[in-house]
Amino acid sequence: MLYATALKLLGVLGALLLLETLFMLAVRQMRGIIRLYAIHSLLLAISAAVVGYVTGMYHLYLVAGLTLLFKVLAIPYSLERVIHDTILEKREIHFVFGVPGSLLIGGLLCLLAYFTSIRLVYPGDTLARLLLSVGAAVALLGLFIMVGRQEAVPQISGLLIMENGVILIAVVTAFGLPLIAEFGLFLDVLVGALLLGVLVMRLQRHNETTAVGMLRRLKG
Amino acid sequence: MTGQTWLLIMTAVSLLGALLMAVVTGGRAAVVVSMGAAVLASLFGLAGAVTLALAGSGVFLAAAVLPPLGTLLLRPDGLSLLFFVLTMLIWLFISIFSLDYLQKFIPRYNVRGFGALYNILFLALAVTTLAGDLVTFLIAWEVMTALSYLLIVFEHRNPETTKAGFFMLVMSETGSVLLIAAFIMLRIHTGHFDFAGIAAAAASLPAAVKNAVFILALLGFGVKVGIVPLYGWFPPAYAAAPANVAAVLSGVTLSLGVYGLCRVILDLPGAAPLWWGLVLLVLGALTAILGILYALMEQNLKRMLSLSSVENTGLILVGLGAAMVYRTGGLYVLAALAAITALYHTINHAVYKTLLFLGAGAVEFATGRQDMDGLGGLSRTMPYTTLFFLVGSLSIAALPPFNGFVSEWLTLQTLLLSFHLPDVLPRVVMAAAGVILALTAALAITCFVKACGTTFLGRARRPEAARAREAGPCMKLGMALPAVACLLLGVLPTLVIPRLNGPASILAGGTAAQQMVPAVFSQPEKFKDLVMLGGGFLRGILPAPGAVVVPTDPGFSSISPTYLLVALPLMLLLGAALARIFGGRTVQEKGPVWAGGEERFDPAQQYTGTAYSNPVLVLFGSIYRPRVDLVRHYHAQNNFRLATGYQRQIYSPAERYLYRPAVWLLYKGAGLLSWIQSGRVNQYVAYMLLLLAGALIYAVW
Amino acid sequence: MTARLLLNIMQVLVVMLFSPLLKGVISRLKAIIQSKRGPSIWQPYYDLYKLFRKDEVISTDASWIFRAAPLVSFAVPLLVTLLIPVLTGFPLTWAFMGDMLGGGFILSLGGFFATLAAMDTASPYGQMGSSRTRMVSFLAEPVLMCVFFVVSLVAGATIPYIVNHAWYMGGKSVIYPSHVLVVIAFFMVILAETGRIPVDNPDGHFELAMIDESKSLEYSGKGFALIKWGGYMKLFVLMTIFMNVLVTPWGLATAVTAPALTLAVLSLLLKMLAGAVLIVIIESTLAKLRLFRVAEFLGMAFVISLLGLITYFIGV
Amino acid sequence: MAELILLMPLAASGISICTDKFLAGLTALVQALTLAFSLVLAWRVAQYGPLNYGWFYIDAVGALFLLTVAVVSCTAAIYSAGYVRSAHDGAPITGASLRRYYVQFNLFTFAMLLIPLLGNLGLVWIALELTTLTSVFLVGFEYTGRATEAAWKYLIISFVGAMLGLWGLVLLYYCTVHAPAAYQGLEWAHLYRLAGSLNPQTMKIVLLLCLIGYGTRAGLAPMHTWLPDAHGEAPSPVSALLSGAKTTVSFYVVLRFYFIAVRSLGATAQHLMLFFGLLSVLIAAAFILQQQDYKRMLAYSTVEHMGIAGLGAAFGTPLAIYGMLFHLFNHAVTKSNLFYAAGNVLLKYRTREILRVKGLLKSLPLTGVVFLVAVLAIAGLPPSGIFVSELTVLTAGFRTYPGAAVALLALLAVVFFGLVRSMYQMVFGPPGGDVPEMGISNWNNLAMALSLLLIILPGLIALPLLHPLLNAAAAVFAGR
Repeated sequence: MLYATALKLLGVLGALLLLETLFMLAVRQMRGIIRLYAIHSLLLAISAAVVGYVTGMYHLYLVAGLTLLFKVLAIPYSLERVIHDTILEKREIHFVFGVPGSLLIGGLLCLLAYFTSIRLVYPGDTLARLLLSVGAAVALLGLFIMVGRQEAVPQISGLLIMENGVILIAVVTAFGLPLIAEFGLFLDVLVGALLLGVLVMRLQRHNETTAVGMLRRLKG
Repeated sequence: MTGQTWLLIMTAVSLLGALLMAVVTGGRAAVVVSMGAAVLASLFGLAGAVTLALAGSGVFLAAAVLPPLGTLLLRPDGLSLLFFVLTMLIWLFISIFSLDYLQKFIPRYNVRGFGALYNILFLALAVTTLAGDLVTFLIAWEVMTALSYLLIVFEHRNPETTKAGFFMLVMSETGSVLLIAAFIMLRIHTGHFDFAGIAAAAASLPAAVKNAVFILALLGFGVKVGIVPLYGWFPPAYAAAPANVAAVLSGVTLSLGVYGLCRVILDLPGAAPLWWGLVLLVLGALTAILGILYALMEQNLKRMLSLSSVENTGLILVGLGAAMVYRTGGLYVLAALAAITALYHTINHAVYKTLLFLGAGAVEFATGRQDMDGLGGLSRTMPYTTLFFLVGSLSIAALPPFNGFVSEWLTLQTLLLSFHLPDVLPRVVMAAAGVILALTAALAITCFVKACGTTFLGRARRPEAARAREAGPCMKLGMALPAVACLLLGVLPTLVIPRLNGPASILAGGTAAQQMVPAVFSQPEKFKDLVMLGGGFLRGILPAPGAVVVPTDPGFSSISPTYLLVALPLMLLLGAALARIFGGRTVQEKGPVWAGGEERFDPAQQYTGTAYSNPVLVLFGSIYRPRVDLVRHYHAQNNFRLATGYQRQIYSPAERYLYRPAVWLLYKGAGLLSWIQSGRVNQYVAYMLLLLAGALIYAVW
Repeated sequence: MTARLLLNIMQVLVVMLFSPLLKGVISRLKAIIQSKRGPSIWQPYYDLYKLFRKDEVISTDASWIFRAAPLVSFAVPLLVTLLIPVLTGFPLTWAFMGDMLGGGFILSLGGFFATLAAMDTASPYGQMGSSRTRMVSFLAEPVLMCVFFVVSLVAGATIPYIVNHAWYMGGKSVIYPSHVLVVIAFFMVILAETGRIPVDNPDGHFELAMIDESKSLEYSGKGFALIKWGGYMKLFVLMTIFMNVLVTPWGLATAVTAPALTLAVLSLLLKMLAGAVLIVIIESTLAKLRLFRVAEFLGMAFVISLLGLITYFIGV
Repeated sequence: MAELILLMPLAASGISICTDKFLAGLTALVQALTLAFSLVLAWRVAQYGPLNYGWFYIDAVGALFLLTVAVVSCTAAIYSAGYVRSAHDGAPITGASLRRYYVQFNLFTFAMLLIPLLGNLGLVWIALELTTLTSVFLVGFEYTGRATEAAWKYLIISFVGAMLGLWGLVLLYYCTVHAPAAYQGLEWAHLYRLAGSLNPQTMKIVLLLCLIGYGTRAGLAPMHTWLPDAHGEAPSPVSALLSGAKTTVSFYVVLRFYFIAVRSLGATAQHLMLFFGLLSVLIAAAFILQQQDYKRMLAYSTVEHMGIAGLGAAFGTPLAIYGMLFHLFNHAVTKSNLFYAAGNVLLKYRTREILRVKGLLKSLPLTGVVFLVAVLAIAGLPPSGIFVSELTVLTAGFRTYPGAAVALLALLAVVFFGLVRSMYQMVFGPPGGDVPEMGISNWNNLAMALSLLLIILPGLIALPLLHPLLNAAAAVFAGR
């Protein structure tokens, strides 16, 4: 009974995750993007905890806790700290594809994720059936955010969203990685996000812009 | 001492010569040490080769393991040793010459570097000839290419030089790529890299593979020897290289290209289809005629000589092609005749072309010029150089009693003998080749009359030419030795041909020396035809089996340069004697030449080389297709027209229709891809997204 | 053997002695046809004698090559004489030294030195003549090669004696169509190589129009005599090959007897007379061609010889 | 032993935080010792077979790549000692900058040395991430707009690759969970053993994700886009490390996944590798041909050589694998040397434009000679290891995939054209009057001379330790 409810909950969480990812395709405010990412991570943490509950893999609680600590709190906080206010106050005006186009492509990517992931699921693996395609879709959408956005901060968030998608895949298929790998992964993301933040500052200082899509001095 | 020991000493001396360059100070010392080492090394090499040849062929010298390619072998057979000896000989001449010649670079360029590279190049050349497997050959071949490139660009501060060197290197490497493909195909289908293994397994090669190997090797070596569309690097690179390096290129590396051709398309694959031989014949004839036609248009000595090398390549190819055709037809004696002819011509070409390049080098040394139209009158200031260059010219123009005569006569005889073939097609092809070669020979005479005449005769056209001084003693010796060799190879073919018999039998599957150099002296009854012709004359005086060269059938044709050498002076003496008898003693006076009514004869009144070869240009204009540009010279400031003139330029068809379009296409193609790295990070990420999407679709398909 | 050696020497002497006569006869005949009296047929002998006794003036720019060239020009036709049947139908001692092809190369040696020497004096006329002579020579060469091919195919040899013998004995091949064509082509080559009309005017004296003669413009005295004599002998030798090897292989001595030899000399002279008449007719009826039209003339010769080759291959 | 190898660079990095005295010499010494220990370790592996304890799993392949990384790190450390003395237009790097440089340098080498020592693919993934994180500010060390741009692209694209790699890793684990064999985990040796029982459909997607993901780091096209930027803008010793060591170890990781997939998928895996290999060589050839900047040109040449290695892996015969591994070693040594030479040129001429560099032979004789020789070697002329390994790969390729081998051969000729064309314009000619007076430190020359030996020697003789290792490594991947 509880198991069925939990599965339903997971379905809802998956839907929410997808929806939020699609929403991020259209958001223009930098600070808003970072906050949306925090919410995204929160949803992921809950999903991980629920999966842990469902499967009895208790170290997934640890994953949920780490997600909460690193991704809901630490990364958004430090990104906001590292990246200067002048950058965060900005809005991104020009998307590469425009909002309707982005949403259309996003939808197609979701379909792609669904049809490809569903074939990988082993028979009887309900969890994976439920969330594997969501994870893949989130990862693909994260990547697509990076393609479609020219500003630095949305690109970072796209990367982080993508990572959330991959974590989700890891959670539902493999119930997380070995603990050490898990830990390393989270640290890696944290450090990576910080480094990216520092680079954004440097971009602002040396190139007077954070529209990384416009940086075209290195070519050929 | 065994041959191995001699060769070890050779290697050691050469390496020492290279290594000492790191220690010696001063240009003169460097030249003496490095070239001295080279002279010694080539002498040791000759000694080693003689010892090995006496020991019999198929000598095992050394082996090294280079995983994973297998064992590297040095295992020369008769053919290898022949080219090894040739290399040593030419190297000896050039090194002696260089002792003086290199002095001209001392203040401006690093002769120590030259010395080191030169000695290592020597080793690479030696290994190329001695190699017993394809990998060793390939490594040595590539090292040889790289080092000859470095020596070509020795005067590297001149942009023209480095450009020419680049052209050479790229073309050579393109050729090497083809060779690599050919070698790998042989390896895969026979399971061997070593010559013996490949030859043994050659019978089982599929026809398609054989054909591919033939085409690839022909084109690959074709770059080195300069067959017709691939000779483009010759003129610029030879002109850019120091004269001694040009001599190495023409005398040694070109010969090694011939060696490679012999090895890979005649020896290794065994029996060949008829069309291989026909391709070689047609290609050879075309190469010969086009080579000499373009040579005629050149006013730069070294460019002209390089194109004449192209012509000689054509002659050699015709010989090899004839050998192939005869071999396919089962006429092994004739095949051996043709192979001997080709090898003989290779040797002759190496010797006289070395001589001519060294002569050109001596001229350059003395005057600093290479353009015939600026030279002239050197015969009085540089009599020895003139004599040697004349000997070289007579040899290359195939005139008796010098060496070119013998091999060119043999080549034409080989073609005349085509009536032995049952099929009409090869006979027609060979007849056509013969006709073209005849024209080529006549044009070659024209070419070298022009070269000798404009460079050495008449009056100096420029002050540098008038101020020229005779070459130094080493340069003279370096030219005298090949000049003597030209004469000896020309008058003693009966001693040379038996030596070529073994190598030729590797290529032809039969022998011909028995027939070609009949032992008229010892067995006159066996050679009745020849004796009837007088072939036994002066029996026992001359040190040869019969001193007569017969292309297999004494009733068909024969020559005897040895006797010609006796008869020619007799006739000359007769003329002189008659003049004395009829005319008595008369006086020779010197007088100025008629200046056409002018007070003083201006050297510019003379014919230039350009004018001399103008009839050729007019007659073969449809081949040259010169581009005539109208050139207007304006005053720099006020746009006032100063002069209008015509400029005539001749582009080789290879350049016009092959290289330029190829390079253009390459860059065009590369330009089409340049959007890939546009600098937009979004685009880069998009590649990954697209790839990912594609991968997902592909994976679940 | 000794007899043959002597015969060989005799052949050389015949060529040396009678070659100026051929020249004299041609000049005289030509004059007669042009309704002039003309010089004596012995005139070339007088010329040679006179020139041999004259002093020489040599260009200050000339080198030893200039002085050596006349000797070579003189020696080379004699060298070829050793190889060909002038009087005898059986091979003589030196016949193995070269075949027709070798003879061609030997003749080229003379041409090489003559053209080189012409460049030696720094006189532009000599150099011009040299260039033009080379042009004629290299145009003639492919024709010669075709001729050799056909001859070797038809007669099975390129040694003049053996070719002569084959045709003399066989008799059949003289009327081969390919043979006829080749004979015509060869004759055209002889005209070109020896500087006769329509390629060149041997009697012309306008420097810019000369081909062959302008090479020897700077010569005088002994050198000039040798060159002139060499030229006579070259024509004689080529005509001998033409007649004795290709057209009329008959009338040669078959035994070493005095009557046979006398007969051979007489028949040779007769053949030469016929040749002279032929040349004179051609020279009197044709005009000299413009320089670059020579290529067309020799091109024609080439096509004819090629036709000969082709007719042989297709077996007519 | 493995711990020692790892500890030393870590310790050096720690020391670098505290002081800026003797850092150059210290690092060079430490890296030399690391190399020495790596040699001992490799010798042990070659002698007694794989080592397996704790997190470490060192088989012949690992030892081979450890050796490669250690060699390049050592020469790079020596070169750095000269480089920091005159990096900024002749002014030395000092103080905080110097410390930062060496902290990151040592950490970077630590991360790279770690990869071949680990047996768990999850840990390998982390170590690979570590190499990126530790090197990103080395790439952006020059503090210019261009350098920052390059660092940004480097980091972003690497991260995307990492995520895809992680995805593949997770799915691989998923595969093992559901495989009949009773093993769950990411130990390579086990995975390789039971690769045959893995679900081919999942393995296909795993392979693709890994090829794209890890291929990004290894510089396979079309994920190579960061590579010319990063190699071009990084300080020269770092370029050498990136090109010689980082791409090499990344390719090592690709190989680990690839050969599991080959066991499961067979020819399909080979075809996929063939695609990436050929595409890399093609794109690299096109860009080498039209390159104006010599450091970027060398970077594209790295892409090309990774493509060749990919083709070697795709050809798949033991001979091809041998050649491919050998090629990776040769490329690492040769390319790092080229970057040292290019670094000297940059120090002297202060421009990266090919057309503005002339007369190296005159102005920098040793560098000129080394550059000339190394370019000819990297273009595939003997005597060099590159020649031998390329010939090996081609020989194997003509047997299995003749079409691809022929295409490779043709592209090699094009690359040769492009490389030599740029080289001769730089090396020869008159140096011109405006070249600044600037000496090159002996450290730089020492580094070049050392690696020059390693370029040429493998082309002439069978090196003692290397070839047994290569044999064993090829045997590992060939499944015997």
